[in-house]
This record gives sequence, C-alpha cells and structure tokens, in this order.
Amino acid sequence: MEQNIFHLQYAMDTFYFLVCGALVMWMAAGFSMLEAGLVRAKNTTEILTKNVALYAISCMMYLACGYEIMYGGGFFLSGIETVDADAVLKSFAEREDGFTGGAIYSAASDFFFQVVFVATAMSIVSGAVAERMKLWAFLAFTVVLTAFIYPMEGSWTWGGNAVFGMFTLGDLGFSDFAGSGIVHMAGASAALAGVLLLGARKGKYTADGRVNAIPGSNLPLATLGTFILWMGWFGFNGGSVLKLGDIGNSHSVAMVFLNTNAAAAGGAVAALILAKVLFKKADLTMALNGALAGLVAITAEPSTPTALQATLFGAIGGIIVVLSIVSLDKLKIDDPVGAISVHGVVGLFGLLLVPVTNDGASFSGQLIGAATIFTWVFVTSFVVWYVLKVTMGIRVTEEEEYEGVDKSDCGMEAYPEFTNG
Amino acid sequence: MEQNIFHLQYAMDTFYFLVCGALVMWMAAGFSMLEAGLVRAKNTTEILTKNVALYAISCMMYLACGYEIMYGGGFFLSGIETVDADAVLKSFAEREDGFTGGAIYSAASDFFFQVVFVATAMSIVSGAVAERMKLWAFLAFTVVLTAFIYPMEGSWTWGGNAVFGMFTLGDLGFSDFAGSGIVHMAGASAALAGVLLLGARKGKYTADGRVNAIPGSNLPLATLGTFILWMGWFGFNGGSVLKLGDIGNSHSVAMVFLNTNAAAAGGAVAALILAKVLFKKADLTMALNGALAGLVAITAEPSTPTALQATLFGAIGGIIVVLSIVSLDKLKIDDPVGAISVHGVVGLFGLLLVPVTNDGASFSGQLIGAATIFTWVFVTSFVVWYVLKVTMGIRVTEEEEYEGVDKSDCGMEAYPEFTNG
Amino acid sequence: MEQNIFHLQYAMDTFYFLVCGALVMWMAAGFSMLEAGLVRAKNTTEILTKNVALYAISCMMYLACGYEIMYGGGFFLSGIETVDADAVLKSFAEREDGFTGGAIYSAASDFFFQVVFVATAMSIVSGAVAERMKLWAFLAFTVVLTAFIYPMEGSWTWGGNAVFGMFTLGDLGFSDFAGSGIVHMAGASAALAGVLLLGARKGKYTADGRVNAIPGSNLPLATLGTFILWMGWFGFNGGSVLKLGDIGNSHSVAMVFLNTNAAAAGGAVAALILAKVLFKKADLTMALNGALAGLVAITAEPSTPTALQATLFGAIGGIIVVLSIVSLDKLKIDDPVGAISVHGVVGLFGLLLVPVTNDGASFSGQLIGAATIFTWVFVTSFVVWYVLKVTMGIRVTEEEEYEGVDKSDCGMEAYPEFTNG
Amino acid sequence: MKLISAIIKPFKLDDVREAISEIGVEGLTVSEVKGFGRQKGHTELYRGAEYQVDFLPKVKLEVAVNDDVVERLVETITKSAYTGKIGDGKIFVYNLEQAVRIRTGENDVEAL
Amino acid sequence: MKLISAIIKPFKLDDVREAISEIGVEGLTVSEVKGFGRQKGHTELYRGAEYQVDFLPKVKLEVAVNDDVVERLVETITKSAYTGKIGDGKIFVYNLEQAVRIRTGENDVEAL
Amino acid sequence: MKLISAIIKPFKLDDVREAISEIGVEGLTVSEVKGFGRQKGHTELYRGAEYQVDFLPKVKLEVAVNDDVVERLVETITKSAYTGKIGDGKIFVYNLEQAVRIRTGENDVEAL
Ligand SMILES: Nc1ncnc2c1ncn2[C@@H]1O[C@H](COP(=O)(O)OP(=O)(O)O)[C@@H](O)[C@H]1O
Ligand SMILES: Nc1ncnc2c1ncn2[C@@H]1O[C@H](COP(=O)(O)OP(=O)(O)O)[C@@H](O)[C@H]1O
Ligand SMILES: Nc1ncnc2c1ncn2[C@@H]1O[C@H](COP(=O)(O)OP(=O)(O)O)[C@@H](O)[C@H]1O
Repeated sequence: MEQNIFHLQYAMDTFYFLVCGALVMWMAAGFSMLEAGLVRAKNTTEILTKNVALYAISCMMYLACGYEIMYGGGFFLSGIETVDADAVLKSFAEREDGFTGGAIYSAASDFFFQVVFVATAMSIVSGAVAERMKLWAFLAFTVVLTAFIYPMEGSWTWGGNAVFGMFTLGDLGFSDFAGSGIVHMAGASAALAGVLLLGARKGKYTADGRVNAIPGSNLPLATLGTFILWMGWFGFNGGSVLKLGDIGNSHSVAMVFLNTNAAAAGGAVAALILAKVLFKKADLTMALNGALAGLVAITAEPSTPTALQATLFGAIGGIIVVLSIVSLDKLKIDDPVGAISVHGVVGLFGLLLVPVTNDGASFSGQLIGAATIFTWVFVTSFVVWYVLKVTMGIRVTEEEEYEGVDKSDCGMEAYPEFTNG
Repeated sequence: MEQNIFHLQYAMDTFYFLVCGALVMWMAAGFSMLEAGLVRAKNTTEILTKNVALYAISCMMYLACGYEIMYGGGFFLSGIETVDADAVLKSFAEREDGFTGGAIYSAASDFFFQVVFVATAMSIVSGAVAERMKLWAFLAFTVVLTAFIYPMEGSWTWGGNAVFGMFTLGDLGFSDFAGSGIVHMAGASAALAGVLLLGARKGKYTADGRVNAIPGSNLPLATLGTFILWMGWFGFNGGSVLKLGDIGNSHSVAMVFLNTNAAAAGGAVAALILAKVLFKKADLTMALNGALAGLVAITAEPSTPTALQATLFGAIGGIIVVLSIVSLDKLKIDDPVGAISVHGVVGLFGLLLVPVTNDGASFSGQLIGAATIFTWVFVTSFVVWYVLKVTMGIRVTEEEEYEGVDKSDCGMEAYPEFTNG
Repeated sequence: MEQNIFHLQYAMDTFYFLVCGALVMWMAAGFSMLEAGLVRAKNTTEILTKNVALYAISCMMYLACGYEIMYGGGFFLSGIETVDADAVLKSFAEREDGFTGGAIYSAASDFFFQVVFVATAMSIVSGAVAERMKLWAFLAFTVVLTAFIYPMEGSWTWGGNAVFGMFTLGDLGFSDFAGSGIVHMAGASAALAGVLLLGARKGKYTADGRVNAIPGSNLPLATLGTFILWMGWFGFNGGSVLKLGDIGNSHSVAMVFLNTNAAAAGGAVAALILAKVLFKKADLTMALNGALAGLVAITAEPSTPTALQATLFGAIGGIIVVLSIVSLDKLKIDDPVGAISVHGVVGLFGLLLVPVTNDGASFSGQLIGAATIFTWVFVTSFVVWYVLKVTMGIRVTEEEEYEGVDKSDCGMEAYPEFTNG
Repeated sequence: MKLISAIIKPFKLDDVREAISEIGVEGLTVSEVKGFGRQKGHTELYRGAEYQVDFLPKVKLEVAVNDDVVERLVETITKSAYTGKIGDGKIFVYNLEQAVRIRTGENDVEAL
Repeated sequence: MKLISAIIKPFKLDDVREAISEIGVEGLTVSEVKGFGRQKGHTELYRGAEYQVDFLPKVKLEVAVNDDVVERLVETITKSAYTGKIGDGKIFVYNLEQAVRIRTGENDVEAL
Repeated sequence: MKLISAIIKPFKLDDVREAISEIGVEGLTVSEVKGFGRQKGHTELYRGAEYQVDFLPKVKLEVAVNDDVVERLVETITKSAYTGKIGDGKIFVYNLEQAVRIRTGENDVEAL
C-alpha cells in the first residue's frame, strides 16, 4: 500500500511538470504575438516564421544534444522512453531525504519542462533583431545557441558543473530559481551581440542624433502576447520549484504563483505611471513591457519574498525597464520590442534581488554568476554572429528592408488585403 | 504513512486551485480581446490599456486590503508566505469531517484563485463604458471597487459575514456557487451606474430616437476573446467546488466542467437562432454574447443540474441576452459590448435558477441576495462615479471622442498602418 | 486508509481528464483562428460563426445521443450527474488488474474529454469548405456528423463494437491511440466529400488549367491558431493514455507530451525547408501546416516511439503535407486551409506508422481500419451533402461569393473599418 | 460641365454630403487622402521617442456638375465643410470635357 | 492629350484593364474610392440595430492618352465595365496640358 | 492656376515633399494608388501556387499652384522623385479654373 502512495506522488509530480511545461510552451505563442504586434506590418510574416522555426529548432537541438550537455540526459534522449516501475519504487523506498525530499518523477516530463526554457531564451533574441536580420542567418544562429551556447551555461548553473573546471557557481552562493539570468539575461546577451553587429533599423536614428519612433503595427496582438506570457510564466516559475507532492513544496508552488502574479501587476502599474509622468500619455507598450519586467525581476527568486516584496520588486522592474528603453535608444541600440531592457537589464536586476530574501545566495555570488553568464553568452554569440556576418551575411539589403522582409524572405504578406503593400 | 496521504491531498488540492486560478487569470486576456474587437479601431489601444491596468490594479488592491476585508486574510497577506507542515498534518489528523470533508490546502493558492475573480468583476465594467470614459477616472474607480466595494459584498456572501450586522444571506437561503451574482451581476451593477452617469456614445442614438449601430472593428479578436473566456470559465466554475481530493468532490468538479461547457453551447446556439429569426442574419456577435450568457447563467449553480438542464439553462440565457441587448438599446443605455445584458441581466437569471436544482437555496433568499448585491454595488458605485464626475470628470471631450481616445489618452494608435487615422 | 489512496487516485485521474479536456476544447479556438487567418477578409465573420456554432452543436448532439451511440453512455447522459462513492471504492478494492491497472474516474470527466474530440473532427471540415459553402447547410451537416456519422465509426474503433456485426477492428490488429484516423482522417473524409460536391472557389483555377493563389488575409491569426492547436494537442494525445495515476502510466503521459512536441517540431522544420527548396521562399503557411502534419502523424501512436523516431515521423509528415497540398491543387481539389492534406493524407500516414513501433498493431489491421473509417465517413457524408445540395443548396450564389459570405450570411464584416468593403 | 474637387475634414463628410443632396446634386465620389498644408502635423511619442506625423487625414470629394450649378455647389460645400479652424480644406474647379454613364451610354449632362 | 477618369465597379477592374491593354494603352493608375449615386447604399443590422451604408466601394481608373485614342478608349471602357445594373459608373474626360515621364524627362506624348 | 498631379514611388514621398517645400509650395494632397505600366508586376508564390501581382503601389501627389511656379515645380518633382529605374512615375498638369479656401472663403491664388 505504501507503494501506491509512491505511485501517486510520482504521477502527481510528473503531471505537475507536464502542466507547467505546456504553459511554458504556450509562451512561444506569447513571444510570437508580442513581436508580431510591435513590428511594422511589412515584417510580420517573417517574425512569425522566425518564431515558429526557432521554437521547433530549439526542440530538435535540445533533444539531439542540448539536454545531454546540460544535464547528461543522453544524446537524442536515448533510453528516456522506458521506465522501470519497480526500480522507481525501490528508489522511493530507499531514499534518505524522505517523502518530503527531492521529487522522483518521469525523466520525460523533466525534459519536456526543460526544453521549453531553451526556446524562451531564443525567443528573446528574435524580437531584438527584428525587421532587418536575414531569416536564415537567424536560424543558423538558433541552431548554435540552442545546441551549445545555452546548454553550456545551463550546465554550469542548473547542471551544477564547474565552469571549465575552474569554479562552481553554486558554491559561490549563486542562485537563480527559474532563470532571470540563466534564461532571460542569457537570451538578452545573445541579442545584444547580434544587435551590435547588425546596427539599427534604417530611419530609426537620424544623422543629427534624433530618435525616430517606429510604431508597432498591431497593439492588440502585442497585448495578447503579453497576457500569454503572463499566463505561461506561472508554469515557468511555478514548475521551477521542481516538486509539488508534499505540503511544503506545494505551498511553495502556490507562493510562486502568487508572487509571480504580484510582480507582474506591480511592474505594469509602475511602468504605466512612470510613462504617464515622463511622456504625458498612458503608453500601453510600456505597461506591457512593465508587466514583463516585473515577471523577469521575480524570476530569480519567486518563492521567498512576501507578497508585498514581490509587488515592489516587480514595480521597480517596471521602472527600470522604462528608463532602460529610453536609455538604450539614446545609445542608438535599436531593439524594436525592448527585449534587451526587459530580459537583460531587468534580468540582472532580478539576480541581484535574490540575496535580499534568500539567505542561500550572496551578492558576490550573484555578480560572479551574472558575469559568467553574460561573458560566455555574449562572447560566443558575438563570434557566431560575426562568422555569419562575414560568410552568409546577417543583414538584408537596404531595398529589402524598405520593402519589408516579408517579401524578400517569405514572399508573403501578413495582411495582404489591408495595406497598400 | 497516513501523513503521506495528507501530504498528497494537500498538494493535489493546492495544485487544483492553482490550475483553476491560472485559467481564470487567462480570462483577463479574454475580456481584453473581446472588448478590443467590439470597439472601433480608434479606441482600441485605450481599452487594452484599461484592461491590462485594471487587472494589475485589482491584484494589487485585493492583495493590499481586499482579501482582508472579504475573508480576513491579512493586510498585504502578511504571514501567507509560510506554512507549518506539522501543524497542517495535525489539522488533517484531527479534522472531524474526515477525509472527504472540506479541503485543507495552501492559503496562497486560495488567494491566487480569489484574486482573479476581483479582476473579472472589474473587467465587466470596462466594456460597458468603452469609447468615451476617461482612462484615469476609470482607473481611480478600479481602485475603489477592487479594494472596497467588491470585498464588502464578497464578505457578506462567500465570506459569510452579516450584512452590516443585520442579516446573514446564507441563513436566508442565498446560494451563489461561483458568482453569477457576486461577481458578474456585481460588475454589471457598477457598470450600469457608470453608464447612466456617462451617457451614450456620440452618434449612437439620433435625435429622432433611432438607434445607430456602431460596428466592432475586429471580430476575430472578439471571437478569440470569447473562446478564451469559455476556456477560463472551466477554472472559474470548476475551482469553485473548492476541493478536488476525494471521489465525491472530484466527480463534482467534473460535472461542473461538463455543465459549464453544455450551458455555453446552449447559449451560443439559442442566441444564433434567435438572432437569425429576428434579424434574418447569423449575427456572430450575438452568438458570442449567447455563449457568455450561457456561462453566466450556469455559474450560480453548475454542480447540481443534469447535463440536459445545463444545456437548457444556457439556452434560455442566450435568448435573454439577445432580447436584453435590444431592449437596453431602446432605453438608450449604451453598452458597446453588451456587458450589462450578459453579466447583469443573465447574472440575475442565474441566481434565480439555483433553487430549481439546489434544495439548499430558496427563491426568496436569492431575491434578497440579488437585491443586496445590486443595491450595495450600484449605490456605492454611483457615488464614486459621481464624485469622479464632479472632480476630475469621467467623460472625454467631444473632439477627443470623435478623434478616438487612443490619441488623447494613450497617444498611440492600435493599428497605425491600417486606418486612415 | 487504503480507501483514501483510492480517493486520491480517482481524483487525480479525473482531474487529469479535465485538464486534458480543457486543452482540447481550446483547440476549437485554434481552428477558428487558423481558418480565419487563411481565408479572405470578406469571409472571416462567417468562418468564425461556423466555428463557434459547430463547437456548440457538437457539444449538444454528442450529449444528446452521440455518446450513447459510441460508448453507451446514455441519451442526454442520464444519470451521469451522480456518483456513489462507496460503490466506486468497492470497485477499486475488488479490481483484478490492481492499482496499476485501468483507471477508475468520473464518467463526467470522460464525457468532457470525449466531447471535445467530436468538435475537433468537425472543425476540420469547416476549413476545407470555407469561402463558398452556405452557413446553414454546413450547420445541418454538423448535426448529422456529430450525432451519428462520427459516433458510429467511433463505436467500431474506440467503442470496440463490431462493424455492422461483421468484424471487430481491434481483433484485426487495428490501433489508433489518439485519433489520427478516427478523428483526423474521419474529419478530412467528410470534408473531401463536401469539397467534391461543392467545387472550387471561383477564380481558384483558370480555364486554361492554371492554379491561382488566394492568399490568406491575416497570418498572425493563422500562426496563433497553430500555436493554440499545438498546445491543445498535448491534451488531445496526453489525455488519450486514459490514466495518469501510477508510475507506468504517468511516464507514458510524459512520453506522449514529449513525442507530440517533437513531432510538431520536426514537421514544422521539414515543411519550412522543403518549401524553401521548392518555392525559394520561407513559406510561413507551409511551416504551420507542417507543424500540424507532424502532430497528426504522431497522433495514432505517440507513446511507443523514441524521441528521435517521433521527430522523424513528424518530419516526414511535414514533407508529405507540402507535397499533398501542391498535388491536390493540381487535381483542382480546392481546400483553402489545407485541411484534407493535413488531417486526411497525413492522418492515413499516421495510422500506417503505428506498426513500426507498436507490436500490437499490424499493417493489414491499419489498412482495414483506415478503409472502414474512410468508406463509412465518406459515403455517409457524401449522401448527406448531396441531400442538402438538392434540397436547400450548399453553395452560395456567384454574386454572394464575390461580395463575400460575411455580407450574405452574417450581415456583418469582420474588419469593417479596414477594408474598402 | 465642371468637376468640383473638395478636400475637407473627414468628420464633415456627412454634413457636406447632405448639404449637396439638398441642392439636388445626386452623385459624388469620395476618397481618403492625406493632406499637408498650413495646418501642421503633430509630434507623437511612442515608447519615449518622438515621431512626426506630417500628413493629416482628409477626405476628397469629386462631383461632376453642369456649369450652372457650380457657383451654388461651391458655396454649399464652403458652408457645410466650414469649422473656422485651420485645415478646413480647399475646393478646386476643373473643366470637364466629356462625361459618360457606363450603364446607358448617355453622354455629358444626361450622364451626371 | 486627355485624362480619362473612370469610376467603375471593383470586380470589373481586371476586365477593363485587359480590354484597355488590348487597344494598346500601356499605363494606368487605379485608386479605391467610395461612390454615392442613384445606386443606393443598403441598411445593415448589427446586434439588432440598423446601420446605414451610404457609400459603395468603387474603383477609379485614370489613364492619360493622346487625343486620337480618346474615343476608342471611352468606348472600350464603357463596354468592358458594363453590367447593365445600376451603379456601373461614369467616365469623365479632362484636358491634359502636360505630361512628364520622371525617369527620362520625356515630355507629353512620349511620356505616356 | 494649374493642378500638378504626380504619380511617384512611395518611398520617394518624403524627399519630394521636402524638395517642394524648399521652393515655397506650402500645401499638397497625397493619396495611395496602384499603378500599371511598363514596370511589370511580379509573380508571387503562395502555398506552391502562383499569384500575379499586376498593380504596384504608388503615391499620387496633387499640388495646386499659380502658373508661374509650374515649370519649377515640375522640374523639382522630376528631380526629387528620380531613381532612374523603371516605374519612377509621371507628372501630369491640368488647368485649374478656380480655387477656394474653405476656412476663409478666399479665392484662387490667395487660396493656395
Ligand atoms: N496647394 C495645394 N494643393 C493641393 N492641396 C492643397 C494645397 N494646399 C492645401 N491643400 C490641401 O488642403 C488641406 C488644408 O490646407 P491647410 O493649408 O492645412 O489649411 P487651410 O485649408 O485652412 O488653409 C491640406 O491638408 C491639403 O490636403
Ligand atoms: N455627379 C457625379 N460626380 C462624381 N461622381 C459621380 C457622380 N454621379 C455618380 N458618380 C459616381 O458614379 C457611381 C455610379 O453612379 P450611380 O448614379 O450610382 O449609377 P449609374 O452610374 O448606373 O448611373 C457613383 O457611385 C459615384 O461614385
Ligand atoms: N498613361 C498613363 N495614364 C495614367 N497613369 C500612368 C500612365 N502610364 C503610366 N502611369 C502611371 O505611372 C506609373 C509608372 O509608369 P511605368 O510605365 O511603370 O514606368 P515609367 O514611369 O518609368 O515609364 C505606373 O505605375 C502608373 O501608375
């Protein structure tokens, strides 16, 4: 009879991963809609194609070798398809940490949950380089990031491996619960490298130094995308507790849901108010970025803050993101959707917040971890982008950019009947 | 070993709340898309901004004091972040109602589930006052409704407190399972007060008494919103069983899912057919409102009706909503999305249906409950709207209304490339 | 205490069905958005109306008699609303297959999960006959398919009944895990019959035999729809394991999630690359169809393949779908969304793949099963369509088709402000 | 015959159309245009960056009429499109050499 | 030179363009317009309320041609745009004083 | 007075507008049109089927000016809209008989 309880706990924790994983998978739709809403109509088909393809490629590459590199899960997940129930029951019975200890669950559910994180990291890149990067160069980069760059830094952090055999981040007091740094800042670092090599969209910055706004073409889509991400984030953070099946852990999952929501709310309100003060208008796109910034800010540690702290952390994230977007524009770093600000700048902020509520983390550990992730991802990405630039080229021609990449790359307009395309 | 079973039940019920809560949160996206689809293009950014902001504000205010007022959950949820597993296990062991009695689960998951209901109530308002109300006046009202008006009536109903120390609704035979009255009719009452003080959109009613249609700008969005609401409603009603973890309760949850779906189906079909008969056309927007009406109608009691009853109740709701929308227009009550009809009129109908299948409720109890909710919410809302009207003003200027509130309030068009804006 | 474990297993398996069912219900939104994105703007309201109505009608008819025909579940589900917990506990205690045997769970959750499959089959039809079929003829067909045609073939396959008392498919080695044939190919067969009687859209094929492309009006919607379907498919396949509550089964559910995702990814990438090779462009709509083809291909057996096999099966599906779409166009079979290729051709392919990884199935069994399903559905559908054609007519007039069916059938434009309508 | 072309503010379209009908003119053709003139565009902000809207939405009406109506029509449009604020628009008059009604083949004045 | 401007039913555009090409006219410019005339708009219903659609979608063609082509062109358009139902549209002919091809600077007849 | 109508490539609009402003012309009206000419459309592929795009997006500018400006304006447009590639567009000049500024009732030259 005791075994039946183990059966149920295993099933429960497996299901919990699957539900959370499905929610994170849903974030792929969120990024697609957010980005499709914030680019111009003439670049919409291409950004959609990028998003569908990057999600699919991420799944294939992480399955082929990424999971092996990060967690030693086997090339092509070999062997994952079978489970030996008796062996599992034995490991339940013999475990030392007891019923409330670490979870025992299906490896397949673990992979499913992990794979969607890779895609999230890569989705961040597509927004930042939108409207001017060649589709196939982008997809080539996707292969490298999801097969190698991300899994490597993942192996040093969540995987617990030493960084090139030198030091182990966990030992230094580094902690990143659900990936403010490991996923979000990493994606933003790759994006930054790409943007620097790619340059700004034509017409974004004038010769005399002014910034020209290039309004997004479809704000309902952008809003839908944000709500999808908000919802999906419950899986992203909630699943990162890694166990549901006892009182302590399930309470922890509940707190993570609560705090994730509170931080997003704080971020949206703070960004909306700040934008109103600065620009005299209720800037919807800033409110959306603010909600996402709140989510990124809490992601490094959503389980230990109180609800009030979570709201405040989110709100500060919302403020940071508005200031960061304006500042990056001053630096002529052109990021059509604000991805570098939301995921990079606020991702770092999220990492630095961890020691405030979690004694297991130290500021120095967080800084070293952030520096490690950034350096690794930025440098390797820069190299890959650079190689792509000098070989196949990463930027479309001026004429293609003027006409819109939908025509040149996809041969298909997103809204053929609506625009004088 | 018995304790391990308690661990699992606690975890299961907590997870059940979280999944249902995430589905209800998703309804915020549903309302956003529905409303964005049913207003004109020039007011789309603003309605999106309202929806994002109202959801975020609801979460903040309910966290700050709403939950304390309604259920005594503590200002800022203080203390919610910790759980004492041993104490929980003790309360499991010592409970008198036994394993199949009331659920024991994480308070954080309860808050998460409750908070999204507040946002739902408030979402109802935004649609009814769309296209002419000032954004910041609306947000000010949001603060009061979510921090005080809704929690007060919630404390008298689900909270079980006596109404101003006078009478207790539960004792009078009032029952509202998932909130046809407490959430939907309440939201519609606040909306009605606002609409009466606000007046109709310019051009909706001509001097000689004719009704001018003002078509919604994006019906795919409205349809998407309806499907999102339909899906989210499984969480709304399904979670309101309040326990999953035994045979009786889980069967009850399943019946609620089944009946919720059946009622929506009945409502959609009935409204579509009635519209065809009345107007000679298959009016999509009426079918959408019909589905929502079916959902609202079943919400007051989705667990006791048979599947056939649920279908019929939904169908009657679908008929009522069509007639109500046409009638309100005759009364020159201008409600761009039909919120007052769907949530108010059908919400009342839903309350009155309860005694048909649930012996625990009485018609008189339902009437008194409905009157209490309506009076409280309508009167307090009216006062708040009125104060806002004489202080900051609640209506945009005629010129702003003509140009669209997107420009005046948000400085941003929703579809800048598509309209000759 | 043992009983409490049964309580939990029952609750868990019931909840698992409900969550999976909600995900499948969500596919209704996916089909709506996919189809709305791939038709022209002038036919968008009507396709949305069809989708909302077909989902609602499917729920009503399957509840009224479909479930009874297919599984003997009772007309109008009579009696489903009650559960006798003691009897359930007894059947748990006395079961012979033990704790890891077949699931015991709420019949209501079973119906909820099954009903959304009917709607899926019907959704496939609406896309193929889009832009030219009369709304009310389509809805009349919906009634027959969901009340009778689908439940009959369902009773021979999942229901286990003999085909007209002649032979039993299961005994012949037929196996269709989640419905590549029973749901997808069945829907496509009904669609094919309709398309043959209906003819192509005006202007699709020129007199001299050329194929004219008719581009879809809103690709972000089509992409959103695909992501929704992708997500919902986790419920579609994942729920089809039919039990979660022990180690073996929950692992199986996890593998199904993993393989479902892998196959979709494989399909999207393969179709994208093949389209690039054939047409020199990154055809987004082909990538979307490719992802769906991958999903259909794996649906007949998502639990036994390895992750690598699943990816490959999906990729072959993606290749088949591109070739099939081009070939059907050559045959002048006009299918605006590619439904017959995605669900029919690849559905058959999915059936034929089963014996590769599942010893319980045989090629001959799969062929006989496929032939049975196709013959039954195609012939009965053809008859029904034909009767509708000679009675009420199934095709709109030429002028209505030119003007768009939104005006003639719904009296309402989907985007009234955006097109020169 | 003359062709009167008027560029007006979009929200005045219904007023102008009604005023024109009242003086007996039965047909007209309308198109959406963007205007640039003394009425300057405005600066909008999007995510903190400025963004100049140079062209303002206007509506162009084209009415073909017989010579004897021209004066009254110009006057009618001037009045009904008037707001007094900058950007009210212009009326242009061209000579029209021929007019044909496609449905009947009627010519010139009969075609209008 | 003359400028022929024709307002026709949208679904006739391809027929007209082909007919025009056949008589040797190589260039034309098209715009979407809304027309008001004897062909009345219709009343639509939206959520039970009426809603008057006054303007009907039309397409305006502009073709600049040499004087000698005018007659044949007008005839060709009249025929190819004809359905016989109300609302078929109009053809207007204006005098064109000068024409320039931007690419070459060519003038007048050479520019067409 | 003359009415200069120019059909140009859309991405040249800003250049042309600026060049025109520099020679002192203060007002103009712009509309989106589709052009058919020597610059042929292209064939697009959608799901493996071909699809002919005959009409190319162009922008039409209309500027009413006094006679003495015409020559300079035509020259300015020709220069600023020039790319040298096929499809650069045309400039047409019509006679304008009357002009009215709605806001003031001013006539002719004062109205421009
Ligand atoms: N010279 C011109 N040629 C063509 N259109 C003009 C000309 N001047 C003005 N317009 C049109 O008239 C509109 C109104 O002109 P504007 O100078 O802004 O104000 P007002 O009509 O009050 O003088 C402009 O937006 C433009 O569309
Ligand atoms: N006087 C006019 N000036 C400009 N356009 C006109 C005029 N009369 C008609 N039109 C245009 O011609 C179109 C067709 O005219 P209408 O009177 O409806 O039918 P018909 O051409 O058969 O007489 C109208 O929709 C309008 O665009
Ligand atoms: N005869 C004409 N009448 C009206 N518009 C014309 C005429 N010929 C050309 N156009 C317009 O000018 C545009 C450019 O003409 P085209 O022949 O393609 O190239 P180019 O100007 O280089 O000779 C066309 O797209 C069309 O809009």
